[in-house]
Amino acid sequence: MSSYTQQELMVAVASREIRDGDLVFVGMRLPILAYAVARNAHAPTARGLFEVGLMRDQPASAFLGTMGDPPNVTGALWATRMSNAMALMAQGNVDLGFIGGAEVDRFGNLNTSYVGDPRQPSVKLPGSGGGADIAILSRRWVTLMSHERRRLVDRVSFITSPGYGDGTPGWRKRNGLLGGGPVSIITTLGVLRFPEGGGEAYLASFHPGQTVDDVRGNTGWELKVADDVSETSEPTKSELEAIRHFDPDGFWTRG
Amino acid sequence: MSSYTQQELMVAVASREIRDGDLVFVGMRLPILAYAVARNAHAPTARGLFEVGLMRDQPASAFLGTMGDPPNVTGALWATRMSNAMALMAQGNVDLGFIGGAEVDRFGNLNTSYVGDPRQPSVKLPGSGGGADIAILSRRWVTLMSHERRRLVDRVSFITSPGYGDGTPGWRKRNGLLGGGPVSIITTLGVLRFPEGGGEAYLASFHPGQTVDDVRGNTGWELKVADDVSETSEPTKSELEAIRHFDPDGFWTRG
Amino acid sequence: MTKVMSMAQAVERFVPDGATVAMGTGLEALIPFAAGHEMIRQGRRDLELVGPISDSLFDQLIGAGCVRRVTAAWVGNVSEGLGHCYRRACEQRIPAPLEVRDHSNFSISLALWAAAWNVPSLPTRTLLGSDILRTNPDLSTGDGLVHVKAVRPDVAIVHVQRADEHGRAHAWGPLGITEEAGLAADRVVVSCEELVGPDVTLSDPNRILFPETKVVAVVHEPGGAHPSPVQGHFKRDHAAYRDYAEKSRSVEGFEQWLRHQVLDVPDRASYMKGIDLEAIRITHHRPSVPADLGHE
Amino acid sequence: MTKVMSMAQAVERFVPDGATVAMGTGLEALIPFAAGHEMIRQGRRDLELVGPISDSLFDQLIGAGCVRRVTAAWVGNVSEGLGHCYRRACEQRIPAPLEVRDHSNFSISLALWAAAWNVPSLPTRTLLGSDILRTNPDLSTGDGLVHVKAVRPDVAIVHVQRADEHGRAHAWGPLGITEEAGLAADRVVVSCEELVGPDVTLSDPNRILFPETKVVAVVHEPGGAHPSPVQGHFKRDHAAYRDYAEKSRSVEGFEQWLRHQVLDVPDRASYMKGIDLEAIRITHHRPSVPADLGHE
Repeated sequence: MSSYTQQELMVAVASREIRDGDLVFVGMRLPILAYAVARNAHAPTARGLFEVGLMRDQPASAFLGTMGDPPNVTGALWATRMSNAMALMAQGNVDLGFIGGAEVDRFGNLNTSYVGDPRQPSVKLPGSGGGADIAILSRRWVTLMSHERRRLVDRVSFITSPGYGDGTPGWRKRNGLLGGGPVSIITTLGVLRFPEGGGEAYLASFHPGQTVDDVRGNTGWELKVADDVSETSEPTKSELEAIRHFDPDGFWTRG
Repeated sequence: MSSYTQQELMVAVASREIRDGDLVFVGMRLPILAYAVARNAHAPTARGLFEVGLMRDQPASAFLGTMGDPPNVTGALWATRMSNAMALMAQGNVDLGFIGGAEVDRFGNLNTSYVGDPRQPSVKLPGSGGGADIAILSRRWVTLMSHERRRLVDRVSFITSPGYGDGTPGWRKRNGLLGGGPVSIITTLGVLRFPEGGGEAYLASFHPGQTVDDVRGNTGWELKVADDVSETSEPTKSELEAIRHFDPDGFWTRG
Repeated sequence: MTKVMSMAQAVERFVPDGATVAMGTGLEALIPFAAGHEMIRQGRRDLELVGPISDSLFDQLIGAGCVRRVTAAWVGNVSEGLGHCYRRACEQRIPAPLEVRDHSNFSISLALWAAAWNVPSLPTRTLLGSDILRTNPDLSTGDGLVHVKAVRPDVAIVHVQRADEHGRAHAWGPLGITEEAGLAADRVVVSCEELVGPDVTLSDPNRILFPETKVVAVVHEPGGAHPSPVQGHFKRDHAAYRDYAEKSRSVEGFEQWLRHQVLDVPDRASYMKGIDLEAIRITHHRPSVPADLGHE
Repeated sequence: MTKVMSMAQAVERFVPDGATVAMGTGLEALIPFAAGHEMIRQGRRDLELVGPISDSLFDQLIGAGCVRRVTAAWVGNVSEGLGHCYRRACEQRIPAPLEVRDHSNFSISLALWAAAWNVPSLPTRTLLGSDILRTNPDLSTGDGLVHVKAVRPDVAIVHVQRADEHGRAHAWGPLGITEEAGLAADRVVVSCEELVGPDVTLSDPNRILFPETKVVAVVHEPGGAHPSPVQGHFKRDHAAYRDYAEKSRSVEGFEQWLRHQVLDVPDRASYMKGIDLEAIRITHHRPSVPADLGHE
């Protein structure tokens, strides 16, 4: 039994996507922790932008159940309207966004709306929230999700938040999408990445305890594998400390 | 010599255009006083909306050189952005607006932009400010100006703030203008009104000391005269008291 | 003339059957749950709900059968995940069929700004490439942009920290789409933690959310946003969301929850008696540094 | 890293020749005259000025020969009337020809919102029927609406009551088009009456005007808006506007005014020594009632 949970590993990996100085559009759940971890480690000047209408330069001092929780407001650099936060993203000022996914496909398109016919769905998912906005407008983005064959599918039936569309070169630019698109899919089993300029996801690393075959077997398409595929680096001691500081009861990371 | 100035008479007349309960888009100069007078007399629940981003339900407690002066902010019901004040007007929520004019024509169109060719004007006037917005979006509006032959012209060469356009029935509606248009032109010599539904201005009253011929002689077109044309009612004692209270040094009304 | 009334009166007078109602405009904070529960108690039907994510409030109204259409970016239970009533309505027409007009958070804001500025639509670069364009007839494309049709609520219902009897409302913390919802709506109903005098509200006119000409009712309703948080007053009651998520998983569970938390509760004051206030009350105060509105 | 610098440094670094500069966004209050005067002293040329009415600031910059184009709703001297330098530039090309892009107050706001939201234009019902549509190439019509092209300033310059060294600026009173100007601009230069600590600015994040990521310079410049008013600090100095109106009536008078009030004055502190501060200082304080930002 490992000394950390799947969620803690995912948070650590997600935090490494944040570069120092980034303006990060922080989504709900694990990304809130990822921002906190990065800010306390390798990205001390990264700022968080929250669609509810907040900007911060440090993690909240207490646990957050949502981005609108009071600790996220106290000490904020800006408390404003959502449309102002979106304005920054529409101008290309947001370096990195996080989106939670229900279903993703090989081209990084996310479905958080409908499984089946939208007029009579077999599953009605909650919808876009700010997901579509992030996917279209942020410079690069990352999704986090549970790695299951039914969730990583060849093609999603409904694109809520577009990745690289049909995968043809230049699809985003042709369709007028401002941002660069997804850079990685962080799952419970490994990390999928996209080639520079976009296209089809490939396996970049598998989490400790997993194998390439485990990951491929749980993926709904013939998953390509990087030549230099390796094991995902485990969370460091300081990453784990930070995660447990900001989620002391394991609300998001109890596994 | 009369016991009040031309400007004081104009303010009193303008104040009578304000109905109780009106939301008044208050322009600069005399209209600020007109709102104050009306609010203290026959229109106790009239509110003032100022494009700078203010709403009030009572006159400022001290003299205003501009609508942005500090006394206009203290006690305001709303201090906000200009675009929010404009939103109310765009929704048809503003009952009455005031616009200062440099040049007006028989159909109530105002020019505050260019005399002569806009590319090489003989006179460059300051421009629209909020005038065009008021003329197009408020339910009804009033202009105040000095009555001179060169200012009351047959047709303005440049329509900054549209009245009834070319005067043909339905011109405003055809051109998509939301509000009802001008209801009166209050000048230094008299009051011109427009027929219900718009069209050509006619003389409704002449100020004390003037005659119909005086007014027509100073008007740049063959001014129609109402059958019941009469002398403008003088400012009442309480109107004058209010005017002098809000403009104690006669900054706007010294004549 | 005072606009103060009870929530029952405000809902009775200003939220008729069939109304288009903007709620939950703060996303996760200041959600007007008390108003929603009163709408359920009064048996409202055929509402169109408009909001960004609304936390679990929309799910509750849908489960109670009040809703004909939802125009929103997200419906669920933010910290817990899926909205079970929303799923049942969409998937099984339980308790009734539901029309969904999908938005993103940005586009629902723009739909309200379009109404606030009284234009048919506003353009944006968001939603390009998203299938949301396929399902929502209020979204169209042209000139390489998405055109978001105006959404004009009949009424916007907001919960705020404090308001006076004339409807001047102060709220702070993140505002989500609250301002545009109030400006776009024909009318605004305000519920507040504190009913204060105009000396408080007018001391800071920049913090007044809406023109008072839009506000038709002020309800003094302490705890009216529970279980959502209210900066300076209440933390988020995470356990209440978890409890709702568990109970609402089945129709029977939801109906039991509804009876217990809404139908059998006459008003918000009674509801609050069932809440462990000491666990969620904010007691450490952090007053903002005042602005000086002096003019002389 | 602090963003505090002198006005001379801020103008030197962030207002190059040819820049598009939004100023005077408060209409009649908080006009950044100190910044404008420094731009004149540094001999800036070919600027495009963007603003609603700017009181007499634009007239001064035009008279000093700094301006190539003005994109505004109104240029003059609010309480005194016409802008004499503006007239001379338009009518006689003195001191230089001036291109004018006419707007209304509403449309210049929308031009900035279009830039803030990064769309080519925004639609509106204002300006329909106005000949302003004939003279400004940034305005077009279609579908029964006016389409206002985005205006993106290189820099917005604002004066506020207080700011901290990181650029978090608090302003109060009517805001005109200040917020959209800051959001639309690539960069924001802030001058302030009071330089305060983050404990003050962050105590009230709702009052922070702009994201600090936009702000590149903070200039502690008491009186930097004189003769325009600053709520809580200075009344409007009506006499100064009258004096400027009289002097600027002739080229010679303007040049004399310019030498005396701008060119021969090394900086704002020196300028303020020539002002009768006691006549305009606001001494009766009216602190706003604080908001409670507590969370625990």
